This record gives sequence, C-alpha cells and structure tokens, in this order.
Amino acid sequence: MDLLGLANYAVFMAILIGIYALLALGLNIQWGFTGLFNAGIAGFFAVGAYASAILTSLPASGRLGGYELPLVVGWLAAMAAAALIAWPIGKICLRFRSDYLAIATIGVAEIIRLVIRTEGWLTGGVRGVTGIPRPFGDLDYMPSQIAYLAIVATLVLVAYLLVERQVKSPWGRMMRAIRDNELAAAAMGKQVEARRLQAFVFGSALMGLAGALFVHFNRSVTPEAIDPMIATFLIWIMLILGGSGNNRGAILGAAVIWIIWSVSELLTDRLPTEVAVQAKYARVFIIGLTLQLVLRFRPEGILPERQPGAPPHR
Amino acid sequence: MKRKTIAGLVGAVLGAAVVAAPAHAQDVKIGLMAAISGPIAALAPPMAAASKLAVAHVNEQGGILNGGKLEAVLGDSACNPQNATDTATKAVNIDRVLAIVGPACSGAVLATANSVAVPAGVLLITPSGTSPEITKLADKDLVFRTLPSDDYQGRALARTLKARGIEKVAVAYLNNDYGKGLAESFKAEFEANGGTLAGYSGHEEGKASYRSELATLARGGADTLVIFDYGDGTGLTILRQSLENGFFKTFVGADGMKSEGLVKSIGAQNLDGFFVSAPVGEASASLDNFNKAYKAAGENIDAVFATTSYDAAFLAALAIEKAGGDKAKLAESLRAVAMAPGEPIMAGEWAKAKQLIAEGKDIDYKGAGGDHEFDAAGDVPGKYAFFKVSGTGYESVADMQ
Amino acid sequence: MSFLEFLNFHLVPGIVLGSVYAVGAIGITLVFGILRFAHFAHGDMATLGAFIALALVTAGLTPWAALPVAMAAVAVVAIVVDKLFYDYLKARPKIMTVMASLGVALMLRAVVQVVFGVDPRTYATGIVRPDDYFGILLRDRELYTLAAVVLIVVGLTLFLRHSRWGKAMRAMSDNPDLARLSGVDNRKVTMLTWAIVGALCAASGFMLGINNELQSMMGWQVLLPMFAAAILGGVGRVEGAVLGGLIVGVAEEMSIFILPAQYKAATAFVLLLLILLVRPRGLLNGKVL
Amino acid sequence: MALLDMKDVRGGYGDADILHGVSMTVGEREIVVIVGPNGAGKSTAMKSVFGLLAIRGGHIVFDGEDITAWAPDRIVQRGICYVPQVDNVFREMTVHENFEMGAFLRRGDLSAAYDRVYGLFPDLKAKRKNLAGDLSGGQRQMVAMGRALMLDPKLLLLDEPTAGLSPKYMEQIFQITRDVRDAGVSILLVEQHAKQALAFCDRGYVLATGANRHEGTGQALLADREVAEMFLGG
Repeated sequence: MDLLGLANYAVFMAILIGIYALLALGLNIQWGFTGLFNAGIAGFFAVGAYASAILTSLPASGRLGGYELPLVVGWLAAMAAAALIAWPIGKICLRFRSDYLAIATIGVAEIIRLVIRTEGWLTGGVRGVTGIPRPFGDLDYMPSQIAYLAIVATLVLVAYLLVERQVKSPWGRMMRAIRDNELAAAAMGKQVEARRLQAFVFGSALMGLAGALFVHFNRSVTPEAIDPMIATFLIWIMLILGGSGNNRGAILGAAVIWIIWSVSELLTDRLPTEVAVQAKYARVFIIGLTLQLVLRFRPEGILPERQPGAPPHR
Repeated sequence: MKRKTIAGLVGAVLGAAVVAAPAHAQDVKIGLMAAISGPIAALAPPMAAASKLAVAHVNEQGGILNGGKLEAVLGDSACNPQNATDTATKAVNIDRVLAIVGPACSGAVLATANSVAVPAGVLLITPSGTSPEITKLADKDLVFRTLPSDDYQGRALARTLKARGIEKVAVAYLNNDYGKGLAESFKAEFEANGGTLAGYSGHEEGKASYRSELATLARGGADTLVIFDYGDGTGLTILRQSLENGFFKTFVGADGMKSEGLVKSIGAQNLDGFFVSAPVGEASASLDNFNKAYKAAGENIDAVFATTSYDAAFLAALAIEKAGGDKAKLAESLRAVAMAPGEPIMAGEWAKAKQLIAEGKDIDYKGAGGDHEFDAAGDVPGKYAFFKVSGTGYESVADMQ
Repeated sequence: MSFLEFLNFHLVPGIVLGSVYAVGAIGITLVFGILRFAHFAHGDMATLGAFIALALVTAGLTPWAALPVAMAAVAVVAIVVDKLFYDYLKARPKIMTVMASLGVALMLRAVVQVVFGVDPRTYATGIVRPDDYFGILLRDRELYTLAAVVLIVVGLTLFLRHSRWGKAMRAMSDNPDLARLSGVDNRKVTMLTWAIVGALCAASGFMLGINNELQSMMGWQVLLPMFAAAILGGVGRVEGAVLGGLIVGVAEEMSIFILPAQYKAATAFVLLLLILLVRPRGLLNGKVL
Repeated sequence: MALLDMKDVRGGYGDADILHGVSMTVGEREIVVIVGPNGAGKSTAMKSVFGLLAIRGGHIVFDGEDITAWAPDRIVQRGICYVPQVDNVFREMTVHENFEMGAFLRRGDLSAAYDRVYGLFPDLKAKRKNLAGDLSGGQRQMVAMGRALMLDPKLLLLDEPTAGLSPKYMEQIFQITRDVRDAGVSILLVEQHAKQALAFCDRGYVLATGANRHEGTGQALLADREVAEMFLGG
C-alpha cells in the first residue's frame, strides 16, 4: 500500500478540517456561547471568499478585481466584509427568538447567493473568479499542500486562542449568563443586544476568513461553493457533535464529521455499481441520522461545555 | 486527550482505507466524478453509466496494458468544489487513479484542476464542464474536455437559426455556467449576423412558475423562444408553461434540452415546433455503436452528456494504454490517440485500438460525441446537428455550421 | 401590456402559486403556533407526499383520487417522525427540535431519491391548454387547486372553531400551560397536529406537482417562501398563512416588473426581512415567539 | 376531617428544596389564605398541592385520598382546580370558549355549569363572545376563575388573584371568592395584600423561608403583634 498517497490524503483532509474548524469556531461564538441560531453560514463564508478573491486575483475582463493585493489584505478584507454584512442582519434579527434568526439568515444567505450568481460585473457571475493566488502554490504537490496546511493550522490556533481568551473574559461569562437566563438578559437590557451583536459579528468574521482560506486553496471560486448542505448544515452537525460551548469540541467535531463524510465515500465506492449511486444519496441520509443520534444520545456533544469553575474535562 | 482522539481516529480511518483498497499490480484505476447529489443530480446516473460502459468495453476486449483490469472508482462531486476536491483527492491518493473523468460542473472542474489534478499530475477529462474559464486554466496540458466550450455551440446555433430564416427570437437561459455561457455566445453571434433579440432573460432553477417571465419575453413579439437549460430540469417547466399558454410558436434548445424524458412528459404530438442542437461525431458509425451498446445496457440513448461521458472514459483508457501506464506521458499520449492522423477507431473498438497501439501504429479516436481534435488548450471544436422530435426520440434534420 | 395579459400571466399564476404556498404555510404556522418550533422538514415532507401520490397514480389511480390516500399516508409519517425524532426533545430548548427537523429533512429527501430517483416526473403526460372564461385563461387543474385550497381552509377553520379537539389545538397554541392545567392531553393534541400537518404537507406537495413537475428537491425549494408566508401572515394564524401565501405568490410573479428574473427567488426573503423589520407579529398580529 | 391535609411537605423545582416542611389544612367551605414575605415559598406551597413540583417528603391527602406526587391532570379530575397568577386565560379564545376549555374533561350537558359560572360572573354574560385577551385585568381574572370552576371542583387554588388590580377590582375579586365559597367550594389562595386578605379569609397561614411560621383565623393573625410587625409592615 502506498503510504505517500495516504499521507497526501491525510494532509488534504487536515486542510479542509482546518477550514471547517474555523467555521465551527465562528458558529460556536454565535450559538455555543450566545445562543444565536445562524442558519446562513454559507452566506458569510461566500462573502469572505469573494472579498478576498476579488482583491487578490489576477485581472480579468468583465468583472471587478485584478488588484493583486497581498494575501493578508485579502484575508483581512474577507473578515471585514463578512462582519459588515453581519452587522445590519444582526441589528434587525437579534431581537427575535432564534427560529426567526434561523429563517432570516437562511434568507440572507440565499440573497447573497443570488447576488453572486447574477452580478457578473462584481463576482464573475456564474463563472466565478479564477486566477486566485495560493501561497506556496508553485511548490510541488506535497510540499505545497503541507505549506498550506501549516498556514491553516496556524490560523486555526490563533483563532482558537483568541476565542478562548474572549470566552474566559468577563465578556464571555456575561454572554453565557445571557444565554442561560432570559431574566438576567432582560435585566441587563440594552447592553445585551449590543453584546449579542458583537458575538454575531465576530463569529461571522471567522466564517469569512474560512471562506478566504478555501478559495486560495482551490485558486478559484464559483457560486456552487455556496451550497447550504455542505457550507451550513454540515457545520451545525460538527458543532453539535463536538460539543457546542466548547471550542475544542468545535474543532474536534469538524474533524470527526469531515472524516466520516469523506471516508464514508471510500466505503460506498466499494459497492457494486448498481447500488453505488443510491449509496451516495444514502450518505445524506446518514448525515441526517447522525444528527438525530447525537441529539438523542449525546446532546452535549463529545466534549461538553465546561462550566466556569468546574474542573477541566479529561 | 483531544490530540489522542484525533490521532486515533485518523489512524483508524487510514487503517480502514488500507484494508479496503487491495490493489492488483496490473490493474489500472480511473476516477469517475459524477455530480450524483446536488443540483444536477438528474443528469448524473446516465453519465456515470456511459463512462462505466466504456470501462466495460475495455475489460471485455482484452483489458488494459498487460491484461489488467480497468477499474472505475465512482465519486460524488455533488456539483460543488468542496465535495469535488475531496473526492478527487481520494481518487488520486488512495485509489491512485491515473486519470479523472469529470467533474460534471465547471466550478468543480476549476477547483479540482487547480488544487488536485494539476498539482498531482493526473489527467482530467470533463464530459460536461462547458465554462470558457476552463480554457484559461494553467493546466500543464492535463485538463481536457470532450465537449466544446459553450462558445461554439451558442454561435453555431445562432448561425443555424439565421440560415433558417429566423430573424427575431427571445432567449431564456438558466443562470448557471452552462446556460449563461450559451446565451452570451448566442446573443453575440445572432446580433452580429443581423438578428434581433426580442427578449433576453435568465432564470434560477426550481421555481414553481415561470409564467410571468415568459409573458414578459413574449411581449417582445418574437415567435421563437431559445431555451438554454436542461430538459430534465427547469427547461421542461419553461417549455411546458410556454406551450400551455401559447407564448411562442417555435422552441429551440441546445444539447441540454435534448431529453427523452421531456418528450415523454409533454408528448411528441405537442412538440412539432421544438428543435434542439447537439454535438455529433463526424463518423456517425461511432455514435451508432455507442447507441446500440448503451441501449443494450438498458439506458436511454438521448441522455444529456452520455456520449461525452463515454468518450472521456474511453479516451482516458486509450491514453493510459498508449502511455504504457506511465503517468508522465498521459497528456502527450491522449493527444496522440485522439487526434488525426491515424487509423480511425470507433466507440467500442477497444480490441482493435489495443492491437494497433501494440503494433506501434498511430490511431485516431472518433468518438460517439465528436471527433475530439483537441486544440492547444485541450478544447474540442464542436460539430453539431439540428434535431426535431420524432416518435419518442429525436431525429436529425440538418447539419450545423 | 393589456389588463387581461396582466391578469392571465401575472396575477392568476401568482394566485395559483400563492394558494400552494398557503397550504404549506398553514402547516408551518400550526407547528409554529402549537408545538412552537420552526419545522424545517416541512418541504421535504411535501415532496414525500407528492411522490407517494405519484406511486399511486402509477398504480392506476387518478391523481385526484390519489391525493386523499397520500394525505393519510403522510399524516402517519408525520406522527411517526414526531415519535421518533421530536418527542424526546420536548423538554429541551426548542431550537434542538428545529435542528432535529433539519436532520429529518435530509433523511426524507434521501428516501425519496433512493426510492423514486432524481428525474423529474409528472402525474400525467401531455400538456393542458387553458379554457377561456370571459378572457381569463384557466386550466381545470388550476381551478381544482383553488377549490381544494378553499376546501382545506374552510374545513380546517370550521374544525378549529367548532370541534372539541380543534379548540384544544387552539388552546395549546394560545397557552400550553393553561391547556395542560385544564386537562387537555398534550400528547393527543400533538399527535392530532402532526396528522393534520402531514396531510397538509402532502396536499401542498401534490398541488405543486400537478401544476408542474415532481422532483426530489421541490419541497426544499418552496420551504422558504412558505416560511415567509407564515411569518408574513402572523405565526399561529391560519387565515394569516393564507393571506401570506397569496401575497408571496403574487409578489414573486410581479417581481419581474422591478427586478431581473434571476432575483425572483429573492422576493420572498426580501418580503420576510421587511416584515420582520416593521411588523414582526405579521399582518394579522400573530405570536412572536 | 379536613378536605385538604398537607403534612410536612418538602421539595422544590430542581434539586434544591424550596419547601422545608410546610403543613396546612383546608376545611369544607373554607377560605384559607397563605401570606408571607417575598421568597417565602407561598406559591410553591400551593403548586405542591397541584403536583407541579418534586416532592421529597411529607404527604398531601385530599378528600381522604393520598394525592402526593400525582400528575396535574389526575389531580384535576379528582376535584382540585388551579388558577395561575399570570397567563391564566386563553387570550385568543372567547370568554365562552375559555369556559368550554375549563370543562374539557367533562362530557355531557354543560348548561348547568355555564349557568352557575355566568351566575357568579354576571358581567361576563354580555361579553361571552369577546376575546379574553381584550378584557380588563379584573374581568380576565373572573374568566380565569370561571374557567377553573367549570369542572365543579371541591377545592380551588388561586395564585395571587389580585396582583396588579386596582383596589376596586380587588374588593370585587374578594367578594366573588366569597360567593364561590358560598356556592360550596373550598378555596386556598396566595396573597400579597396580606392585610386585606387576612381580613376577609376564614383562616390564614404565614410562611417564611419555606416553612410554617404562624397560623390561625384571619382576625387572630391580624391581631398578632409579631405577624403585624414582621410581615405586614406594622
């Protein structure tokens, strides 16, 4: 057996897990710590992806872009753009119970998708943006993958440390108090809305960054990347499985679910042709069922939230 | 504990993969990346079946290289780049495929080429990615397609309509890379030839009603509606609602509309005014071969992208045979087997091709879906015919220029 | 554009589409009002109903005879889904149930895809040209659709207003704790609600199918317009859901006058965001949960 | 023998106990009031009767039968009805429908029960088709009591029926409570307005920190110096 091939696959999987971990961390800030049901992750992911793509890509006729700015600028812009979109949405929707926010964010993600598909002058429309630089992209396959993994891993680590610090600060304690106790939330009044908005915007910015990392990895982006199945619902399942309210849980959930999702295909590939196509639909069934089983038997996730003051989980 | 868990999981997964993938030394694998789930799910099963037919032909007629078995690994690219790159990475690294047939959607092709196939040096032949962006890829000559970029067909269709005396049309296109690409090139060519567009509008898939769009298009006064969409999808709805409301007299579609399901659903008696263009091979004997075999396999011969899927897999096999299994020579070998000059090879003629290659003779594959004379970018110029509905299927009425 | 054109190609299609949305939105509003969560599997349940009816039509029934059978079948499915996947979550935050319903949506869709495949299908082949009623063009199936919607709405309203269990459902929607104190068995009400909601799902899926084609994603694609309709009308209000459905349907067909056709799908969301902004209780003063 | 007999009841909503031993009785045709400072466990004590909290000690006997830890719907059928402090009407249903829901468990002819309720609350007769949510606070309280009386209970539990009402309405509610008692129903109620409540009740209990503090007739408690100082603000 070819170990090099397996290693290549593992590196690739790790890169995607890193990108999903960023999305899950972003969602954890919104849902895990604050209780905000964002069902439009794909929208913020897309905004970040396109913002960075437009700013850093090679020039192309018929659309905005070709500024060839440095990557860091693109990534910062991705976070800023996602945050900028999140702000008015949060402003409108955070007053309501989470179901409304869920529906509203699905709607917003859908509008973002339609704008990206239709406004060719801005985003290249259905053809997307190509010619996006990838750091260390000129190296050979393996070194280039490893270099990209290093970048992604570093950013995940930085994001993790930042979020952990934030959560352990008075801000984080307050957010949890608000989430767990509506009365306390009401008593704190206006400030609560501001704090929730901060969490929503901060989480969305991380999602934007994940989008940027994704497009630089693929060197291209098209509207198909904004598929709610893969860019919204899978993230939810990752967070719930890993343990919402626990940042390590979010990262672990991203790893476990992506491995299940990816490896389940290796298994269905071994099936005879007649059932192989059917088995691909069954994969969607399995994801749905996994969610049910987690909710039923391990609703707190693999790594449950640590209560402040309680001994750390082992 | 977390690191241990992850390490454990990864270990278990890799272990499972090792056990699950026994490889025989002589066997060769290619990856089939169909968009089985996702927005164009309806197109995927016939495409996968066509590619598998090519693989079956290879194995029935002497196998590949030294009597090895050609194996097709079926992956789901789901029409999105996340799944496509994942499934391609597995195909390339775990299954060690030498070539990839697919992915189906252009966005997935771009991402897969950029982040998997080209860096890993694997040949990629897409049977349905039509975006002009694919032409522009910096692909080290590893990315090919067995159907023309949208550009050709749109322009050919525009010229054909003009030649048939149609001066004024309305265009309804599906807002994806396929529909929009065709619509743009059609528009440019039709207007350049002095035609008038009385209406031009895109639509999103999956809406329950398109009557208001159609009414608005009809208001332009054209008798002909050009539909760039899929006959197994929204195109069917558009055509039905136009017919039922009497918005237009004549309907013209591109290859995506050439669906037998559409004829079955609407009824041939209602489709007198419905025409489609579709790519055809010069040697139509090749298409006949394919149709016969495909029908015998229980499939519908008018399925969209079936011929191109067959050709992509067959070409991949030919290239591997020619290159003697050497990955580095695949691109060069593909050009050698697909392009003139050489002894013509029709669809299904694997044994003959294998023998000629063994004898060191040059061959030229004439595919079911076209002759596949690749240009420098790995694109093929299209040859098209104009079809009308006949019985439960389609019948060619004219060649197109 | 003549007035008749406006009626035939914009208003009437909008009303037909809106009626289908309305039937779906009634189900959503009932779940929202009585069981208090956003049911994301609603669209895919509608798909399932449409395909069950298709199986019956293939077996030889006429479409309109298949409808009641499909409604009964999906009613049972809805009750089973509740027992298996929602019921045990009722003591936990409602959002867990919302998430579970998302999982159910994926599972139902996969079942439809495995059993019926992914090709578009129709109940009947051929096309139906409309009849002319004093210049207004209508097809029989559209008339039947409108009649069925009216029948459903009137029947449901009478049931909720005047029957013992209909009142119990309203009481649960109004004040669940007090309903329990009054001796209303909430398990029975929940079951009854799911039976009605399942039947409504099947009806909306069927109507969508008979006016167009059936495909495995059809329900998911109309889920958000239906949610928009339910919230627009006011959560928990049956008559609000009907009004909301009609508004969303007509607005989608009219959007062509203002926006490029690609943005048609966005109409419902824009309406939804606007209503949340200016009048979160909806037009008919529903609940804000 | 008393209609309701609570003995040394302990329990709470979650894991922590709120009641640390509460005992009280309610006799036939008696109005008993529970008063005490905030957080004394007044409402909790009442809810324990109705099976709304986890009881970890003691007994509740009603009409000769031990009903400790029964589920509310069973208790309702046994003849105890409960009127919560807030959200105690179906706002989107008419007054008449509210009464109808109150009698949900009863089959057969309800005209006698309607007559009795409309007899007790004549004001509501004219408003029977109005939505309960559109009524004034006092009228809503009447609807809530009427709903509970539709099952013809032997014991009625009222949780702060006068909260937020004007003195005029408070007086009216007290008067109605007496009328209900005179119609043969025993009443246990929790009250914030301790002075007024003690003045009109038959007997009263003073609770503090989840346990009995004082008990006696209303007049006796009003006269008690300690009660007056500690709980009634002089």
